[in-house]
Amino acid sequence: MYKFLEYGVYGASILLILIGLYAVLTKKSLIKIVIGLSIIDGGIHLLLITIGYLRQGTAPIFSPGFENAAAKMVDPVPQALVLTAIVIGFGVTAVALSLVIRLYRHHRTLQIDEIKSLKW
Amino acid sequence: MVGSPVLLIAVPLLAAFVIPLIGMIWKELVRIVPGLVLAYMLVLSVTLLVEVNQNGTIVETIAGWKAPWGINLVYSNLTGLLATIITTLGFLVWMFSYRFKRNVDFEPAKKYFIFLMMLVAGATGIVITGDIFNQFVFIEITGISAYALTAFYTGRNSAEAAFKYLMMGSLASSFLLIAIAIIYSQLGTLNMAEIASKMHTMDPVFKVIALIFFITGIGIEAEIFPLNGWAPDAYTEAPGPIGAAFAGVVVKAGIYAVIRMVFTLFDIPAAHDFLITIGLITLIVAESTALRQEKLKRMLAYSSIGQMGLVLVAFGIGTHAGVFAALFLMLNHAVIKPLLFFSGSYLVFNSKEKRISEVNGLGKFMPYTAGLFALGSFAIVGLPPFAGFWSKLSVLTAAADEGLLLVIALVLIVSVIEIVYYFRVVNRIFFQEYNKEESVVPHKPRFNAIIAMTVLAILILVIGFYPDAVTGMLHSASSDLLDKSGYIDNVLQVGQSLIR
Amino acid sequence: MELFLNILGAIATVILAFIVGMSYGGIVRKITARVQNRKGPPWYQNFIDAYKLYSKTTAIHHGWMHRMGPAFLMVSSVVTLMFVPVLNNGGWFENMNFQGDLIFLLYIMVFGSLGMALGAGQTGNPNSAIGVTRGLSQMVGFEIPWVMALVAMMIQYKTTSITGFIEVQQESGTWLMFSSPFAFIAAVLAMLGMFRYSPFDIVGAPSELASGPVSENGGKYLFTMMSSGSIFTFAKLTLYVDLFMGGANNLLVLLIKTFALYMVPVLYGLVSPRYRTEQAVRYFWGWPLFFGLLAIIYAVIF
Amino acid sequence: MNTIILIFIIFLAGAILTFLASNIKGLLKEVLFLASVIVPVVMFFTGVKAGDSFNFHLAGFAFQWEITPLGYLFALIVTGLGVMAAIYAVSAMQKTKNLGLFYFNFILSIMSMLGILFSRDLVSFFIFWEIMTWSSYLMVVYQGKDVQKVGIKYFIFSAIGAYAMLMAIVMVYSLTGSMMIDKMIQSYAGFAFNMQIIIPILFLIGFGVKSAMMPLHVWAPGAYSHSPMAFTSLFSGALSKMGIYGMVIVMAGMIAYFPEGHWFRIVIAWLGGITAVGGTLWAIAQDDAKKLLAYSSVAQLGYIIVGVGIGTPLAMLAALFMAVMHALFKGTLFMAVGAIEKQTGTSNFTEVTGLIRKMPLTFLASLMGIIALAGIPPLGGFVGKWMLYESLIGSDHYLLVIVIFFSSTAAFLYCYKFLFGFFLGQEEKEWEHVKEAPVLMVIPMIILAGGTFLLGTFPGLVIKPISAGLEQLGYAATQGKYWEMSMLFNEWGDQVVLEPILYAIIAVFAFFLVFLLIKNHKNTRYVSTKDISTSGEVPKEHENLTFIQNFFQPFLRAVEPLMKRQIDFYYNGFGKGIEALFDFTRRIYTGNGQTYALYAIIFVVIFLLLKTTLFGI
Repeated sequence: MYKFLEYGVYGASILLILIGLYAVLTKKSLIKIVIGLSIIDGGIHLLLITIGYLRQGTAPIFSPGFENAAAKMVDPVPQALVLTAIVIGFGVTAVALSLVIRLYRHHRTLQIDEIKSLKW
Repeated sequence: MVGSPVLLIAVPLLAAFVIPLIGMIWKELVRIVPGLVLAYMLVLSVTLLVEVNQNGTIVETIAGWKAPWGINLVYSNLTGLLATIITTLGFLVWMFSYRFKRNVDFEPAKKYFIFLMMLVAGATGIVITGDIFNQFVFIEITGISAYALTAFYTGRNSAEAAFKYLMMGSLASSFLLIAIAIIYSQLGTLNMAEIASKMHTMDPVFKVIALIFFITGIGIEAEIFPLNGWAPDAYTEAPGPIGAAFAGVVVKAGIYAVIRMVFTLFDIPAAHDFLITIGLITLIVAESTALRQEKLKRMLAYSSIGQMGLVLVAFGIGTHAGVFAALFLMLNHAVIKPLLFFSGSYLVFNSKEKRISEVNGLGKFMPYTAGLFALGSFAIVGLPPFAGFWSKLSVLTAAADEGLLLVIALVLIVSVIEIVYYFRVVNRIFFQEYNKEESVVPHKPRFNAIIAMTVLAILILVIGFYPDAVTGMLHSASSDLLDKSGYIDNVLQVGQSLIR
Repeated sequence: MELFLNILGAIATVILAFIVGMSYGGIVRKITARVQNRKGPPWYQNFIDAYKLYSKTTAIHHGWMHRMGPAFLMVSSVVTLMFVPVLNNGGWFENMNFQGDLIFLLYIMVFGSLGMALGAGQTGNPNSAIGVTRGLSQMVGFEIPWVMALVAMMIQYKTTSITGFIEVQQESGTWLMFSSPFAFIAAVLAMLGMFRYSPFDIVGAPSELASGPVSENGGKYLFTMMSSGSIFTFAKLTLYVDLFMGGANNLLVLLIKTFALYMVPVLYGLVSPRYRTEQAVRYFWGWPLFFGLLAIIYAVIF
Repeated sequence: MNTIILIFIIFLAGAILTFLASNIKGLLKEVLFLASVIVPVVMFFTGVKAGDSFNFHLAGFAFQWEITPLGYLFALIVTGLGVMAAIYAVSAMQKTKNLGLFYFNFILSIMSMLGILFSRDLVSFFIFWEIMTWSSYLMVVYQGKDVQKVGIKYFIFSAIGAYAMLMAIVMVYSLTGSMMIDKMIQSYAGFAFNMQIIIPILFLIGFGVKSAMMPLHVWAPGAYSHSPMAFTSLFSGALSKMGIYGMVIVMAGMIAYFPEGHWFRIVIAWLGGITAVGGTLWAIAQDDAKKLLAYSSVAQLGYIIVGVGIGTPLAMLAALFMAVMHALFKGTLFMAVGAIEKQTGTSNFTEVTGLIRKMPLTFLASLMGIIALAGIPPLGGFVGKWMLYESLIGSDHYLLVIVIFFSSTAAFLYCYKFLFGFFLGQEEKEWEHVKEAPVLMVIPMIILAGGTFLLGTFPGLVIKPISAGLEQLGYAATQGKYWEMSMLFNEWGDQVVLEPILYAIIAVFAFFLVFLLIKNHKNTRYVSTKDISTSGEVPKEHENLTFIQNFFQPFLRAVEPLMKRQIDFYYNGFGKGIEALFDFTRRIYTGNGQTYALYAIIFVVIFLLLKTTLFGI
């Protein structure tokens, strides 16, 4: 059961990534593309956190009396990574949305295939 | 000792946050302080480089956590060289863009310099960090500031370019994260040196998948075909000096990341051939596309992409001579392409469309700028006695040593194409009549811009006439890159005392 | 003293060539007339004409090139004559023969016509220029088979001097026109153009171009040109005789041989209409060229 | 300080100083220009001799500059013609804009040519080669005519040639580990067979472009006619000889050791022959003097290539002699065209006629040049042609003799057209104001024309340096003294059999000239060219009867099949095809961000699928 769940989480994260990719590659709306990018991010974050996951692990805190607990701790690094990545993703999304607003003002549309004044 | 490598990242980041505050004191400080910061960085990176040259690699640990646990910065011959290139260009870009457009207000200037600081900090970080996740973070910092700078001009298509850049950039970061996740799950570490030392234990399938994701992720930054769709747009729409910064700073950092992966982290020999292949494809596609461009900056952008392809080819050769040639190319490109962007952006300064056909006869009105553009063109296509020649020659000799005759032939054929499009522009500037209706109204460059361009021109001539001025540095940098065990030892010996 | 004798010999040769050439010209006029069912002038008519021209006073000129033109022409014919051995075994004129003089001759032979063309050019008469262009074009035509014939001979007999060819013929006892027939045919066909009789007389077409290059010239100029032409005719005929017909041991033989050879272009001309320039050029690049090639192949094989 | 490096420093400094001084009024720039050309040349003649050398290291390559006998010979051409052209240029280029650029490139061209000749290593050879290319390129586009077509074409071909050469250079470097030319020649015999083929071919492409060898010649007519005539005389006279110089080295240093070398020789010689014929035919068709001379240069270089290709000692001697002669007479002729263009404003035959009485000295120089070009005795052109024929016959290339002879006979046509078109024909009111060119333009022309006369009479003067050069190429082992190979010259080389011929020519000419003029010379009056007998009509003032339009139409009609298509046509088609292809490939960048993202995904997927084949895993 646990095993299944663990693989299930991997599967879920990959599914999320693919859903995001689907949105990015097929949806014409800029907003949807940004959402897709966020979904990809989410999927990857899930993937990362799963890597560090340890069944029945404890919080990665050294405290007096539990010096040997290192073996049972959840890997703290992925969590730190994910936190950082979330912040970055947040920043990118913010920039993206602001650009979308600019684009909408300029082109009066959100369809990505209509915003092609720069090409070749 | 002026400071430690960490200051190369910390100071500009700090400055980026301080700039809005000091702007409240005196508005001009917003423009001056970045210059001071960049000048300090320049001095620092050069002194450190000299020191590294004498005493060997500096490994700096952050916050007391030693490798492989903590984040560490590696300032070696190679990274130091690249950091010096980046800071030099940062400084020149600052000097050039100091009141680049006379009417730019305080507000935009503030943002501009904040993002420039972040860009330089991020690029320096990419180069000198010793930790892949940290590198990822710096790539993102560079990326975000680059998106913002691309979108700097309102009222143009800059938002479009920035959005494409951003789309590709976030895809890149996703790929990078996946690669990092794979590596971490397999090896349990993020430190480059330790990854490198443990790489042979990794499952080869995962290894290759990780490499592919890495190359794709960084390749987007390093403008590998077909991942470079964003690049021409961004170069075209970003302010002129930022185009120079992209060509000289961002791409260099991206290329560094690629080669660090291929040369140090991964022990896959076939990756070298892979580099040659994608490098050649990039080179050919980009240069042939550049031939038919109508806009000046777009042409320069494609040329820049092509040059990066050539750099990858040279790295892919993999020998000392090849790496030397690649680094030489990077150095020359970092000197020449900014000059072209600087002078080019003044040539089409008053133009809306920035078309190549609009520069007819400008040589008469702005001889100095136009002359520098011509000098840059001569240098970039590899005509002696200018800088580009030596790097091209070293690439070819390196390739010949490995018997890669087809590569040599292709590179040379592409060089002919390169000559054609550059000389078409030079011809237009100097040898065609100024046409009042079609040509641009000439615009005199500002004094500081002239200095910035002159410095680059002098560098081109110095390298061209006396290449030995830089070859020593490049040779030690290339030995540094090829010395994988030296890198691992240097980084890890700092952590040897702890626990294990 | 030797030099003086040489010069005397040279002058004598020139006078001989002048007389023979002029007489041949007169005879040709006569023959032409008889063929066309006219009575024709006497054979010495050319001498009369020459004397008339010589006695005329020159009143006008068109500049220095114009005045020097006939002199250029004369240089060409006289120098050519000096290189061609008139009689075998030296005889009474040691000419300026040297190894490779055949190539020299090829060039010196056009020297005169080019100089003359310059003179004609300065007159400003359009007919002159038209004539010159036609002449030059035609020359390019016939020089090719001519040179092919010569090259074939050079290959075959390993010599590039005229005396060399004479020696070859004396040693073997046969004329080269028999031992290398194709070269002879090509050379004779080229000769048709060289003498500018019909059908190759478009250069100086009298009724159309007012005599072409020589229009605007009269009196002494025309006299010089005329005598130069006579000398040149003789020189060329002698050259052919030397090359292909074993040379001549005495004057009589020489006269017979040259006259016989001279009848080829004359008689061919009598029965042919005039060619246009490009037709003429194409003519020479047809059969003559073919024979020239045959000659070379023949020479290489044998 | 070593004189060799000093020469280059003076050239370079002179170029820069002249460039900087070009905006200053007065004669400073002219003085600087002449000084920076003449001073190093004087130093070259006085300060250096064959065998001097200068060595240094740069960028990991060993550089060696040395004055070899062969280099010295070509350096004589470059410096001699260079000084003459420089003197000419000062006067010819007056009142033109952008003089600084002209002077700068002029000096750099001379410098780079000397550099090529002095280089004994391939790196500096290539560097100077490229400097020569771009400085001459800037001259081609200098007048701003047709820059995008003619200039770019010149540079494309030069670049193709240079890069072919560069490829050969790096191949040699990887094979021998050295950039020395001597080392390359020594170790050539030991190369693998395919390298033995590829390397000379690549080199010959490079040199063939500069020496305008068919089919790489298409840049030449445009480039020669579009650069200022002051430079074209140097361009055609000296710069194209650099290709010949390289060819001589390749043919004598490499092909001589190649087991199947005679095929190379035949191909090169025939290419030269075709070049000669093609160049001549196209020259006949031109109405512009510059174009005519440009095509004629192509043809003349063809003769030289034939000689170099045949490669027997006599053929080499002929080729090198013709190279010197070509520099002299083509320099003269281009200068004459420049003078005419300066005085009348046009170089088109159909526009200007009858200049002989207005520009007599120019006419005299042109006449000498043309006689030398046509190879008519007694001027120097004949000597070269004669040796070439001798060598061709001697080495059994009979068909080539025909080809060359055809070309040089047909050359009379354009020779006459040149003289007639400008100087003869009817004198027009329109050109009555025309005066003789300035004295500084006439003097170099006359000196060069005198050179053709001198070398025609005393070929030994230049045969000696040539034979020194041939010795360097390794011809000494098999042959005796070079002037003995050809019967024209006796042991001293300067007392030739030609002399009595020359005297005979002069004597006959003088005799008949006197004969023509002696009687009532004073009563003979000059009448204008309007006073002619055209069917009894005297043309009016405004009527120009000069026959110059379609001058050689009948002839051109006869050779029409040969000239139907210029090779240019195919190159242009190829260029257009390439551009269209690239216009198509650039549509990869669709402008749609999503496509770019798709590319990235495809990239990843492809490599994930192909990882086994690509990475062996």
